[in-house]
Amino acid sequence: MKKILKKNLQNLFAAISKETDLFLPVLNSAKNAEFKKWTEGTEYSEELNTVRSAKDFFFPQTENICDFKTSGKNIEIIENSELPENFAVFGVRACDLKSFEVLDNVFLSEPVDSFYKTRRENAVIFTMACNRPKETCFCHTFNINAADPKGDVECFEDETYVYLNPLTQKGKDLLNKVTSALEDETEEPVKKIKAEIEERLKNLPLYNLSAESFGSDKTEEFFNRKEWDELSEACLGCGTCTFVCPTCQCYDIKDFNTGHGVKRFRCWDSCMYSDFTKMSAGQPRTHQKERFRQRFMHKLVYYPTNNNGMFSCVGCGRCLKKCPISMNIVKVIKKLGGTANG
Amino acid sequence: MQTVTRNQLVEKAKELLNNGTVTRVLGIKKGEFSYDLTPAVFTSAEELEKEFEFNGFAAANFSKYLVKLADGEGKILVFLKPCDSYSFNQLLTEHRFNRENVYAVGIECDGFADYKKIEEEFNDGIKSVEFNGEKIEVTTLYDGKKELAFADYMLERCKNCKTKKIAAFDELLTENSDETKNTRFEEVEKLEAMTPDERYAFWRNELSRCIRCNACRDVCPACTCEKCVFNNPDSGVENKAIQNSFEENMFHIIRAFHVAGRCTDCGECSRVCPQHIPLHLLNRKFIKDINSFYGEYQAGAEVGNRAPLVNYTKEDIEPKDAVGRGSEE
Amino acid sequence: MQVNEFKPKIVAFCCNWCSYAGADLAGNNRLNYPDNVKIIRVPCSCRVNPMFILRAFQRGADGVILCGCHPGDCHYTSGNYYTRRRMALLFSMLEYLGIEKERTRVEWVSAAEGAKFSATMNEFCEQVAALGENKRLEDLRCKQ
Amino acid sequence: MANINDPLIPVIGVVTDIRIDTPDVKTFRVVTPDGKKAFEHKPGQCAMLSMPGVGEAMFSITSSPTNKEFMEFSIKKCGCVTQWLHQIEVGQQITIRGPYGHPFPVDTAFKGKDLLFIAGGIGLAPLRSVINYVRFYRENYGKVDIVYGSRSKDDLVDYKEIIDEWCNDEGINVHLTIDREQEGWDGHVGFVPNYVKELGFDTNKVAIICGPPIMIKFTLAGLTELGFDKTQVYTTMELRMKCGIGKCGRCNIGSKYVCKDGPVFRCDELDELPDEY
Repeated sequence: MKKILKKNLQNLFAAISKETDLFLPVLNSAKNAEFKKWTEGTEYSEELNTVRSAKDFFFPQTENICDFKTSGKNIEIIENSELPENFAVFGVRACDLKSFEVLDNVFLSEPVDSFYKTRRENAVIFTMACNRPKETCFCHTFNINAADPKGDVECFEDETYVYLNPLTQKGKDLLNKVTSALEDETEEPVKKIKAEIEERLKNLPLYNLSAESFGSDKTEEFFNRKEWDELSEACLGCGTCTFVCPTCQCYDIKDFNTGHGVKRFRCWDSCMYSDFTKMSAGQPRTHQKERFRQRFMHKLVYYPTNNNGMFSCVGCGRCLKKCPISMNIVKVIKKLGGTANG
Repeated sequence: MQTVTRNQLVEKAKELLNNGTVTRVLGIKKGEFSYDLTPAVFTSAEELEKEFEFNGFAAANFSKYLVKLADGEGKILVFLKPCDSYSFNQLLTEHRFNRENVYAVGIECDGFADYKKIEEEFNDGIKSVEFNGEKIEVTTLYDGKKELAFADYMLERCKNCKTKKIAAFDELLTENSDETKNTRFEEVEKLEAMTPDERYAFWRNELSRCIRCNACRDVCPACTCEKCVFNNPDSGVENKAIQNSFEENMFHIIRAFHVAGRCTDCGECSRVCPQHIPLHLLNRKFIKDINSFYGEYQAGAEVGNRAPLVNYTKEDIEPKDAVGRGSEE
Repeated sequence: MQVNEFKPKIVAFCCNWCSYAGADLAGNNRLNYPDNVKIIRVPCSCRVNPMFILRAFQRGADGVILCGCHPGDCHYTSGNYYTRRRMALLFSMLEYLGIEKERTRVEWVSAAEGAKFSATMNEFCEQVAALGENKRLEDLRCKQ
Repeated sequence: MANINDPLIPVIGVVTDIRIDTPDVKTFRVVTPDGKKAFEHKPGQCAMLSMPGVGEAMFSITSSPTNKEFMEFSIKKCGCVTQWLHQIEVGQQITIRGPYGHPFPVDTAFKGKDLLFIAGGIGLAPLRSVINYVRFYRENYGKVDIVYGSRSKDDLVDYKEIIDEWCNDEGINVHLTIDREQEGWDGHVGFVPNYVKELGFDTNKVAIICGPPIMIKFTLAGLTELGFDKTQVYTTMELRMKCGIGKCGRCNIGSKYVCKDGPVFRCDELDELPDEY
C-alpha cells in the first residue's frame, strides 16, 4: 500500500504523465465532470459520475474503421485507425470498472474486436473508492462494492491522503516508475475508510433494490408484461440514457463521403431510436414501447442469458439523473420485479 | 414555490373525470425522489390520488405529448402553464393535433427549480427537497439540512420568464396575468457584444460537449416532423458521427433554424440537455433577430399566426445590413 | 507576385433565371471573374436551403455567395423574398457563432448585369482571400 | 498492426458475372482481385457486401460451398445497396466480409434424411446453396423434394438451373407453382402453403423453408397439419444487421442474435423467442 498527500496529488499526476498519457475526471465549464488529459494544473474532480462514462476510452463514440478510395470500378482499402499508445485513467469508480467487464463479454468474445482489445490492453486503470455515494447509486444491486473498487491500482481517499494499492502487474509496473512521489503505508487507514463507506452504502435509499427476479431465461416471464405500455408511455425516444450508460454498446457502421474518399466509421447507436432496426424490408419494432422494452430486456434478461447471469447494468445512476422524463431502470425494476422494500 | 398545489390539480382532474368532460388526464407521476417526475396518463381517481405529483420540479412541457395522445378515446385533460400554452397554440397552428379532443386547464406558474443547480451546491447525495414558500429545504445524505432561496435556484427559463400570460385554455384554475419581463435577451446581447473570436471560443466550448443524444430535438414541441432530416439517410446529413466540430455546429444551427419563427422559447431544450449546453441562446438569437428585423413576434401567441419565415414584406432588411446588427445596436 | 498566394474556394449559388444568365453574359463580354468561383445553378435562390450553405463550407469552401433576382423580379413571384429573410437570419446566426461574416454574402444580379456579376465575384474573392482559409466551419475529414 | 485483422475490415471482391434472373433479381458472381474465392463458407451462411459510400448489407451466399472457384449472390432490388448493385457492370469492385451466421446442419441433422425444400420467391437464394451441396454429396442424403413458388413464371429465380439440372437429377422431385394463371405455363397454379398440403408429404423427413414471413407462417401451419413436428422444420431469418458478429446489438430476437445464432433456426427454437420479428 502506498499513499500520497492530497495536496501533492499533482506531483503524482506529473510523474505518471511522464510515463504515459493520463486521463482523469475534471470539472468543465458547465460544472459537469468529464475525463480529460492531464496537463500541468489540471485539477482532479471528486465528482462521482462523469457525464460520459469511462467506456469512451475503449469504445469511443466515433471511430474510424478504414478508409476507401475509389477510381472507376476499383476500390482501395486504406487502414486508418487511430489507436492510442499506452495510457492511464485515474479516478474510475467501481461501477464503471464493472462496466468494462460487461463490455469485455461482448467485444472480446469471438470474433474479437481488435480496436477495443488494443485499447483495453494499453490502459492502466486507477479506480477510486466512493466516499460519498449518492442517492442515485445502486451498484450494490449488482454486487458491486464501492468500497472495494478493484482495477489495476485501487485508490482510496480520506481528508489528507490518497492511498494507492496496485493489484495487477500493469499497475505495479506503473507505480514502480513513480515511487519517488509516494510514501509507504500499512493497510490500517484503508480498512477504516472501507468500513465507513460500507456503512454509508447501507443508508442509501436504493440499497435494498433487488434485481433478483430478473436474469437468465426469463424472456417469457417479462416480455409480454402489460406494464411496458405504462413505463414507455412518456419515453421521447431520444438516446440520452444509452449514451450516458457505461454498458450500452450498440453501434452503427456508416460511411462518410469526404469528397475525395470514403471514411467508414462506427459510432454509438441507440436502440431507443426509431430507425435503429429499420430495414428496407420492414421494421420489427414499430413502436417506442418495443424499443423501450428491448433496452431493458437486454440489460436485465437477454444479456444475463448469454453471460452466465451477469446483468448489463452497473447501478451508476447516470440515467436517473439524465433522462429528460426521468424514466429509468430503477423504475422498471421496481414496477416489474418488485423489491425488498417496495 | 408554486401557488397551485398538487391537491388543487387532483381535485380538478377528478371533477372533470367524474362529470365525463374528459376520459384521461395528462399529468405527472411521482418518482423515487422529489425531482424525478415522469409525465403520465391517468384514467381514474384512484390513480390520481395515489400517484399524481406536482411540485417545484414539475417543469415538463406537456404540449408535445398531445400530438400522440389527442388521438385516443374521449377528451384528454391537460394542465397548461403559460409556457405550455404557447407551444399548445403553435402546435394547433401547425395542425398537429385535434383541439376538439383536448380539454385545457390553465394554471399560473411561479417558476420551477433546477435540480442541477441545487446539486451543484453540495458535493453530496440529496435525500430530499422540500419547497416551502420562498425557500427550498434540502436534506443531504451526509451534511444534514440546508436552506436555499428558491429564486436563486430557478431554471434559467423561469428566471428570465417571458410572460405569465396563459395563451390558451378552456378554463382557468387560477388568475391569468399579463405580467411580462424583458430580461431574456440579456445573455444574447452579451454574446453579441463579444468579438467574433470570443464568440467562436464560447460556442466551441459549449457545442463540443454535445453527445448527439437528440434529447433537445425529441423534447422540443416545435420538432414534430414525422421523419427528421437527421434521421433520413437520403438527406446526406444523417451521420451520427459526433466529436467532429462541423457536425456539432451543423446539427445545432440547422435544428435552431428549423424551429426559427416557430420556437416559443419554452426552454425545454436547455432543461433536458445532459451536457447543459445553453441551447436556448441559439433559439433566442433567432427570436431577437426576427423581432428586430421583422417586428415583434411571439410564436404561439395566437392560433393561425403566420410565422415570419413563411412571410415577407417588400421592404425587408437586406442580409448584408442584417448581419451583425445586434452587436451594433 | 507571391508564389503561394492563397486562392480561396468560392461556391456561388446562382438563380437560373438571372444571375446564372448574368454569369453567361459576363463570359460573352469577356469580363473576367476568378476561376476559383464554382457556380451551382439553382432554379431559384429560394431553392437554397441553409444546409446547402453549410455543406459547401463542410466540403471545403472558404466563402459562399448566393445570387438571385432583384427583389420584385423573381421568376416565381416571391421566391427571393423568402430567400432574403432566410439568409438574413442564417448569416446573422453564423456571425453569432463567431464565423466571419465576410465569408457569406447575398447579392441580387439580373441577367443583364454581366458586369455586376464579374465585379461582385472579384470583390468577394478578394474579401475572402483576405480572411484566409475557412477554419471555423471546416470539416477535418474532408481535408485532403 | 493489431487491427489489420479486425472482423469489420472487409476485403475487395470483383464482380465477374451478372446474371439477370427475374425483372428484379440478379445473381452476382464474386471473386477476389486475384481470381480466387474470398473465403470458404457453409450452406446457409451470409456475407456482408458493400460499396463504400453506399452502405453495407447482408446477403446469403447462394452458391454451394462445393464450388471452390467463386461465390454467387442472388439479390433482389429493394433497398439502397441492392439498387446500387443492380446498376453496376461486370468488373466492378465491391467489398466483402464474412462468412457470418450459423449454417444449416447439413452434416448432422440432415444427414441420411429425406429432405423437403420449400421456397417462395427470392427465398430460394439461401436454399440453393444447400440444394447444390446435397446434390454434390448425393449419397449422404435420401430422397429430395423441392417445392418452389413465386408470383409468376418470370419471377422464378434460377429457372434455367432448376429445369436443366435439378429436374434431371435422380431422386430429386421438383414441384413448381406460380400464384396466378399465366400464358405459357402448364404447371401448377396456387400459393406454396396450399400446394405443400396438396402434395401431402410423408413426415419421415426434414423440411427447410425460406420465403416471405407470411409464406413461412402458413407453410409451417400446413406442415403441422401434415403431421410434421416443429423439430423437423428449419427456416432462415432476416433482420437488419450491421456488424455480422453479434456485437452491434440490432438483430436480436430476445437473447438470440440473428447474425450469430441464426440466420438458420429450427422452428421449435423460434417458438421460444419473443414475437418480435
